[in-house]
Amino acid sequence: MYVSADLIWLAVALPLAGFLVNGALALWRPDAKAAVSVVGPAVLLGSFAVVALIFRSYALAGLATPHVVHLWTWLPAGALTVELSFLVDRLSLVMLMVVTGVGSLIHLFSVGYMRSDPGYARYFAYLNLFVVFMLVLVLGSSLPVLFIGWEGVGLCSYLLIGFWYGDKANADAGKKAFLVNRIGDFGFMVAMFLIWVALGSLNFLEVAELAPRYLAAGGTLVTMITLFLFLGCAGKSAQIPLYVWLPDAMAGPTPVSALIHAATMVTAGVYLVARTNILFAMAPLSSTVVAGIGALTALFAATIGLRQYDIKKVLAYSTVSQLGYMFLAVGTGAYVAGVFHLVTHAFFKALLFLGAGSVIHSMHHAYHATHSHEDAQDMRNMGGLRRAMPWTFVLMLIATLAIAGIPPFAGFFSKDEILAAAFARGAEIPAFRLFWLFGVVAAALTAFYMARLMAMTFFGENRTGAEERKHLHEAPAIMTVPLVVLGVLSAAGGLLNLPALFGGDAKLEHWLDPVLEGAHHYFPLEMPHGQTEFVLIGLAILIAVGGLVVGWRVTMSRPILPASQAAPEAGFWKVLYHKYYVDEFYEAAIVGPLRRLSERVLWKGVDQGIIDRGGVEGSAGLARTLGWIGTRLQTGQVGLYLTVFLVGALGIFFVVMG
Amino acid sequence: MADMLNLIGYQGWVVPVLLLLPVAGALLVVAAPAPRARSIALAVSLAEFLVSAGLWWSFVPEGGMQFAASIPWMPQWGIAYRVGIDGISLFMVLLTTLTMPLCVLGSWNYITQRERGFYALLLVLLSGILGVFISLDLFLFYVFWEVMLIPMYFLIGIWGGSNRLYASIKFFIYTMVGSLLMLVAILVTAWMVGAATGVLSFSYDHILANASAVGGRAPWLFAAFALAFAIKVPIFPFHTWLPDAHVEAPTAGSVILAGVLLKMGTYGFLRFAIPFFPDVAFSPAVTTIAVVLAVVGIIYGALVAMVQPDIKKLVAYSSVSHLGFVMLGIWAATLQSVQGALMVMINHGLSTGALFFLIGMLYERRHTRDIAAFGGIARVVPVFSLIFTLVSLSSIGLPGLNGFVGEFLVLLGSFGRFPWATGIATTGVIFAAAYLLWALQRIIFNKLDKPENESLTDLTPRELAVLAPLLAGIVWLGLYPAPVLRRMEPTSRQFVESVQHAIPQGAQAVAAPVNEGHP
Amino acid sequence: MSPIDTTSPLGVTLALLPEVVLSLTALGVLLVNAWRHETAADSRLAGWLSLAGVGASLVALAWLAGTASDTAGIPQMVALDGFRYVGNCIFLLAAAATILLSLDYLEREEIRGPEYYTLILLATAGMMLLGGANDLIMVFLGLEVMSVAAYVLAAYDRRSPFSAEAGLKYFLIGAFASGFLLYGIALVYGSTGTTNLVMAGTFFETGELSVMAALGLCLLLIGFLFKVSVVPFHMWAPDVYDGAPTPVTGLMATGIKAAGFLALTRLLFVTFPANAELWQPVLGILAILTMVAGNLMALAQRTVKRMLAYSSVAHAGYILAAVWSGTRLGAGAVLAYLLAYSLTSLAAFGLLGALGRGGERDLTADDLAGLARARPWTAAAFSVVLLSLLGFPGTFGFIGKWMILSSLVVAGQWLIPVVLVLASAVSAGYYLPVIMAMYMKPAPAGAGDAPRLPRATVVVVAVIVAALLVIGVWPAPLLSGTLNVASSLFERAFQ
Amino acid sequence: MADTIFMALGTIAVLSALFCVFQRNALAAAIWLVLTMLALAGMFLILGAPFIAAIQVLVYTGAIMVLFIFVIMLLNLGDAASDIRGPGVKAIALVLAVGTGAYLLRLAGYDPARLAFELTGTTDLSPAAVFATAEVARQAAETQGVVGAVAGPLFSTYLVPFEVTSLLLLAAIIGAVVLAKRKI
Amino acid sequence: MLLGPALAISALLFSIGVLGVLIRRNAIVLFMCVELMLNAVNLTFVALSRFHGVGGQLMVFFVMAVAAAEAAVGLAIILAVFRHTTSVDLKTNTLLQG
Repeated sequence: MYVSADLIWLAVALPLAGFLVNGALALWRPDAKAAVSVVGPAVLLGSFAVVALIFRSYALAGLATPHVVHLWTWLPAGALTVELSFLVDRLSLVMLMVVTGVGSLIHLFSVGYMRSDPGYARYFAYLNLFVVFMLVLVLGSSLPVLFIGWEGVGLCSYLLIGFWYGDKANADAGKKAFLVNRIGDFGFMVAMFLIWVALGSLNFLEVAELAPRYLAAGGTLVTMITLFLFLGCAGKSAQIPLYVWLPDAMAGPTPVSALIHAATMVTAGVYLVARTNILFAMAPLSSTVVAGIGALTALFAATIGLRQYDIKKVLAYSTVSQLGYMFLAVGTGAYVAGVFHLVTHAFFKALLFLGAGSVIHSMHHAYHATHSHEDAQDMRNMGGLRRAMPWTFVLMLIATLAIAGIPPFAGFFSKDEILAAAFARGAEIPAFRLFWLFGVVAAALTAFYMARLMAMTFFGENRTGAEERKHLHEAPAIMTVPLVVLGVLSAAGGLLNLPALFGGDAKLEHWLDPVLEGAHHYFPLEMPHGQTEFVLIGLAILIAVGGLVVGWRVTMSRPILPASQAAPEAGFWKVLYHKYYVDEFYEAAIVGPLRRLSERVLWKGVDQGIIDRGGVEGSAGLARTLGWIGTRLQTGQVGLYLTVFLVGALGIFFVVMG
Repeated sequence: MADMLNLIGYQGWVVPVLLLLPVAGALLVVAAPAPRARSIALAVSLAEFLVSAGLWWSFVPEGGMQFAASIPWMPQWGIAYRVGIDGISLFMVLLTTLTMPLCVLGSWNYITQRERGFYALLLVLLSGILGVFISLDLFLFYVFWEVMLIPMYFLIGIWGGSNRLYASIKFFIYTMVGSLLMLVAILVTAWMVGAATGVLSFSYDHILANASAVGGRAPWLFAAFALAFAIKVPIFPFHTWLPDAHVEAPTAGSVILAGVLLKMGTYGFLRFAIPFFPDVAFSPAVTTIAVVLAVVGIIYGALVAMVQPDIKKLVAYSSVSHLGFVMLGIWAATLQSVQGALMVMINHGLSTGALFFLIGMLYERRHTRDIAAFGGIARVVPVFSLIFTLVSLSSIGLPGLNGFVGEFLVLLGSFGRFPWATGIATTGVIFAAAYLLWALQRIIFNKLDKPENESLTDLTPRELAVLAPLLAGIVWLGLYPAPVLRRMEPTSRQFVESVQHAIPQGAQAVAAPVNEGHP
Repeated sequence: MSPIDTTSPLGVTLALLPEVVLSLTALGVLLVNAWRHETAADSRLAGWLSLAGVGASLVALAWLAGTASDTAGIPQMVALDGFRYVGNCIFLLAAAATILLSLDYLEREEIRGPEYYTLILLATAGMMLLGGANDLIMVFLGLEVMSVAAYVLAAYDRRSPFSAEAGLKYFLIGAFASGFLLYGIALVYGSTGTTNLVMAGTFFETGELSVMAALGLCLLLIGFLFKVSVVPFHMWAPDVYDGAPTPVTGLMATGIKAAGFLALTRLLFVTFPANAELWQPVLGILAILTMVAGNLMALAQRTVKRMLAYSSVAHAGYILAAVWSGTRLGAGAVLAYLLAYSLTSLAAFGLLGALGRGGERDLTADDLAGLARARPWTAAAFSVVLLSLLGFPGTFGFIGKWMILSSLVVAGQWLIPVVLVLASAVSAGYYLPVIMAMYMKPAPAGAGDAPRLPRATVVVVAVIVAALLVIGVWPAPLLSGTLNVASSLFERAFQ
Repeated sequence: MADTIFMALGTIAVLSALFCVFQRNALAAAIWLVLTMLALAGMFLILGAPFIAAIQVLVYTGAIMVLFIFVIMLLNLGDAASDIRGPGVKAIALVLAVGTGAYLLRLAGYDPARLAFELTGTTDLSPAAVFATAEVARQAAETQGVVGAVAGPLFSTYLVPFEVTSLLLLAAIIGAVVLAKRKI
Repeated sequence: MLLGPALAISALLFSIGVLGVLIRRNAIVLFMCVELMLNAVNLTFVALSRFHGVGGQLMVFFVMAVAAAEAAVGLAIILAVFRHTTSVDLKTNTLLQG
């Protein structure tokens, strides 16, 4: 069956319809959970079906040219004409598959996970809406249209992080996410303006065509454009220095963390760089910055992940770290590797989050049953869960191996490709050698904290509590089935782009070739071959295994106390536990001063003080005072009146007679 | 539709009807028994809106004035009743006529005292504002400009909050200082043009065509015009009347003030100050001042808005910020930036209007505007919260909603001319999110910890009816602004082209791709 | 009709018919009062008779204007031109309004003595002679007739020490100023050999003034500027306006001030037009001073009456600015603004007198709180009046200011217009609080009902308010009228 | 001779005016003022205005000043304390008066020739020729008598002012009566 | 022909009158000083009438009438004030001020 790409609007329209239905239910029939349970996932599955059919048709037809689906003219303003149209090409189709596929699984999972929440309908409304915007983001044929989705997913992220807004911390986290993203958006917008000024167009296809003609490769302009673009990406994809929102974003329901803050939205930055690959390729300096920031983030976040106890926090920092890898990839010019890692990461990180969700779900039920107020997400309260939740344990183990980079799981291939690319680029730009080193160390740390996570959660003695222990059990099927699917994908995802070395044919690489043609021209990358390749692979495996082992040993070497009895952190661990005090630094250096400046200086000082009291009321007061002085002269004394009269008379004499 | 309108001679009578209908309605309101006042006012303002709605179809999107008319008034002085509508005024008129029935409906239960006076003043105000937007005679313009002060003064002063007396007189005198200097400038301009051409006339077209006759006086005259408009906009540092007026005004007053009145300032710049004296307006010094003040307004307004404990004040300061975008767009004088500025004017009217309505509805329930008095009310008033969030997002400039369209076009269009200023202005989008989201959080999110808030009732059908048109506008203009943009394009183009000669070479906006010398 | 032959006694009488009619009415009223001066009804009778006289005088004026006896520029004692007719019209309207407003005021305040009306008529006759004077002798005598009557009227409330003091101050400073005026007349006479304005003007056409003539000009200016209460010759005005019975204050602020301005305008425009560079600086500086000081000091006032007194000083500044321009347009502006200000001011003082219930000298803005609810029409009328004083568009006051500004702008002046509008903005600072009190403040607890306006006052106020609005909206006839009339000053006989 | 007498009278007038101004006693001041007026009457006579001189004595000294003195005595102000202001005010007043005087005294530089020149703008004509009308008037006085010379113009050219004077006096009478009568 | 001296004496007298007005507090004396000023002006009129004809003298005639009228009214007003405050001292008559 051939499905035209013109029908892609249907993929967007279905979740939109779902949003409207669920939204209406949330407002007026919040208890109609059955309907929500059907509508919510169904629209996603429908959307996935549409995407899959189009993908299949596209692949079967072997189409390489992008297909633009025009909906309507959005912003016509003279030379600027922004069409609201969708760009279907090989890159967007890959993303679409991930978004709708993983999205469908997570929707299904949510049916079980969120069932008992009073805001069930609202939750699905938000989730559907998120998918709508995510699809717009992926499909947008021009920067402004992409920006609709870009900001829209940010909005949904905001709403979902603050889903349980009754707790101030959650509402704070949502706001923080939105604001930090806005800083990135500022960069995004400036980049758009620069592109407009430089090229007179914002359409991706036109930009790709005009950029080589009107921009000097390596020139200031293209460097600035890409740096600003990357600022946007750093916001959305949680890179240094804008990563701070992502760990806090774990305040949202766990499926949300899986979908938005692991699998899809946060990878939008990577997608954007891939989408505008021609620009980045033309700006090697920017690419280096991207790769550097990515590598640094990968390392930095991994260190923080070492000393977190909240299971979701560990995964959050892990996400930041993995996103760093992706940027390292696209910055290196290995766009395919970046996208590849994006896809595999979507599989295994979604699996990890959902698995963690399953654990938390279980823990929560246990504590709920005994009316205990312990933290259901703290790993120190877990331990030995493999007995109660075997399915979850096995699947999480797969994901752990995948993320740690153990062959043949998905993560190994994608991560290895990135590191190899960085190493290769090092021959040309030495800084990349350092980035590679960062990547390698981060890989070791990743293995370490994942081992720690698994050990603390599933092994050893259970620390939940004697009474609670009885209530721990495996999640229902609606939750485990998606986990299984993801487990399969995490295990086998590597096949997507299996390199020739392992007998693969690098499908993804070839699939994306038409999209990356221009980039290859400007920023060609020679991947290592032969001996180097083997050494690198060997090193990677070694490091992954070593990290896992060390992590296991270190964690299990000492008894773990439940959170309530744990001793406070000390020394460097404390710094790590407090995430290098970055949040505190931002608060003290930027947010606080700005607020004080606004309140004390600008509002009370300038506005109420200088302008109002000084200028406005001052002049009024001056007028009044002058008038009062004048009336003081009006003493009622005729003598004075006559004197003034005569002064005036003399004045007239003087003026007229000189 | 346009043909049907032509059939009934719409173009001939629409403007006088628009001007006179509200006045007649006001008389009717005064004559009617007090309980009837609001119904009559609603009917009249709805009729007014329906009449004006025809403009949408009847308007031909091309340059120049339409629906124009001229009736001698003071022939010895060349003063006449001259009116007309172009792509700039069209939307100001529609915005005004749209806002007014909503204001009447929004005040339905809020105004319990002296209803007749209130609704009559609203209708008179409607006439006055429309007059400002459609006058093509400087004298007529000035008269409307001033006359509309009076109803506003009474609206704030009689039906306002606790500090209304201070606010109303501040509003009045502040505005008056500027406009009186403008009066002098109008006179000087008209007389100098009259002396140079031998034809004394206050006609807009006549003065526009011969404004160069003022010669060396132009900077002073421009300054006088600009001051009047700057106060109205308001541009930092002439903005301090705004928070007071907004806070104290009754809901309808705030809505009109923010939704329509502030646009009179930017409209004045677009219609009079800049076209008359483009060489002054775009001289390096004035451009610098204008752009710096615009950017300062954007950032400053946002920062101060952030720390306001009073919701209305917050929104008031946000207006300062938003209008800064308009100023920036006007001064950049590219087609995109000017259209963007016009869009911001419309969008600000819709979203800030809606915000004030929402705050008013909250105020009617709790009798406080203190942000700290709320919290967590999303649970008890979900519909309200949904709309409040949506409107806030529109104000923040979320793409897909109307606010983005204007801001984006302004910034995009201005960037080529003022990269630094525009860059700084763009940070305004961060601050806008900061103050509105923070307020949003403190009002509808967080813990529902005040017992008074637990019994809040959600929006009534009447309140929904007030908000619905605005919400429709917010979404429609966000997703499909093309019909609006197309209608304003010819006039904007005319404006841009007419001032292009005054813009120093090298500073002109980039219209075509720049070649950096790539092989 | 054929023009009047001003060489024959009959012709002279006819040329002065409005004044003659008014004077005869004054005598008649006096005679009637000779045996009917006891009761309040007698007083009213005198009032109505006087009103009839004013009406008759108006008729005579209309007749005179209609005979086309415009002999502008011909040297004679009293001018026969439109400028005089319009001036007379203002005075008669002011007199009529004052009489109507006094009817109930006198009764309420128990001010006895129907001679009051005779004095008003005589004062009006003096104004008419002053405003129409074409000879310095007539200027002096007209001024004195007007002043002597006004001195007495100011002190007329004999039970009030304020009134007596007002009379004393007015009288002493007025007599002092008369000395200066008289000296000026003497010196102009000395330097030209004539006291006739037109003929004297022919001696000054060269534009250069001898020492004697220049001194004469100075002294004349001093005398006139006192009369129209221009800073720094204004200091009597607030006290006198404050102390005098309120209708008299109205008359002083309107008729007397108008007469002074019209005579000054005629003097400067007919006799010294070529010497503008001498008097323009004086007028310019003093106009600015007066506008600024008057408005600022009005801002500092507590009572409405005193506030209006100071505002009257400020308005003198505006009119002086129009005189400054020295053009036809300026003369038209003087006429228009005088008419506007007179109407408005009469209504203001009338309302004040009626609302005060005897304590109007102490009436503050806050005492009017809540008036809009108790007496909506009164409050509305008062608001219109105040807005007209403020010069708000849509009222006659705005048209007046518009003309003044135009006359200045045409003359190439910008400083005075700017000061003028800024001063106007200041004036909003004291006019608005009154409106504010009426509409926006609740009536104080325990306050009785707001007084109902007497019928005569209602008539006066209603007519004036209607006029203010009508002219404010449709000023075209007024504009052309005043400009035509003003041109009569510029038709010089000996050119 | 006439000049000498004129100057002497002038000196008397100025001196007695000064006495009047600085005399603390109101009554005495009034008497000094009478002396000034009488001296002025003498000067009028020398200046060829006998009629005016006569009514100066009759009206001013005879009527007006008597009225003043009457009122002073009525109010018993004859022996009241000094009403002269303090030294500070006096100094200011002196400065202002001297300033005024300085401007006015520029008139002292006038003589007939200058007046004639300023009037005609030329020195070709003799003062006698320029002021011919005055000579006519003087001759008329000789033929018609001093009263007649004044009365003629008074009832022709100056008829209107004369009539207006009646209005003035009427107003003054009414005013004085209204204000002074005891019953109110 | 005595024009200069007459004008000079007149100016002197006028200035002395002004001085008197400024330094006296007694309303009656003050008024007397005003009368002195009027007299001074009369001298000017008379001196000038020698050159310009009888008009100047007539002017003096009118001035006297005015002076008489003013005197009558002025003294009546002073009496009226005296009735209220038993003082003609201007320093004490300051009810109206501000």
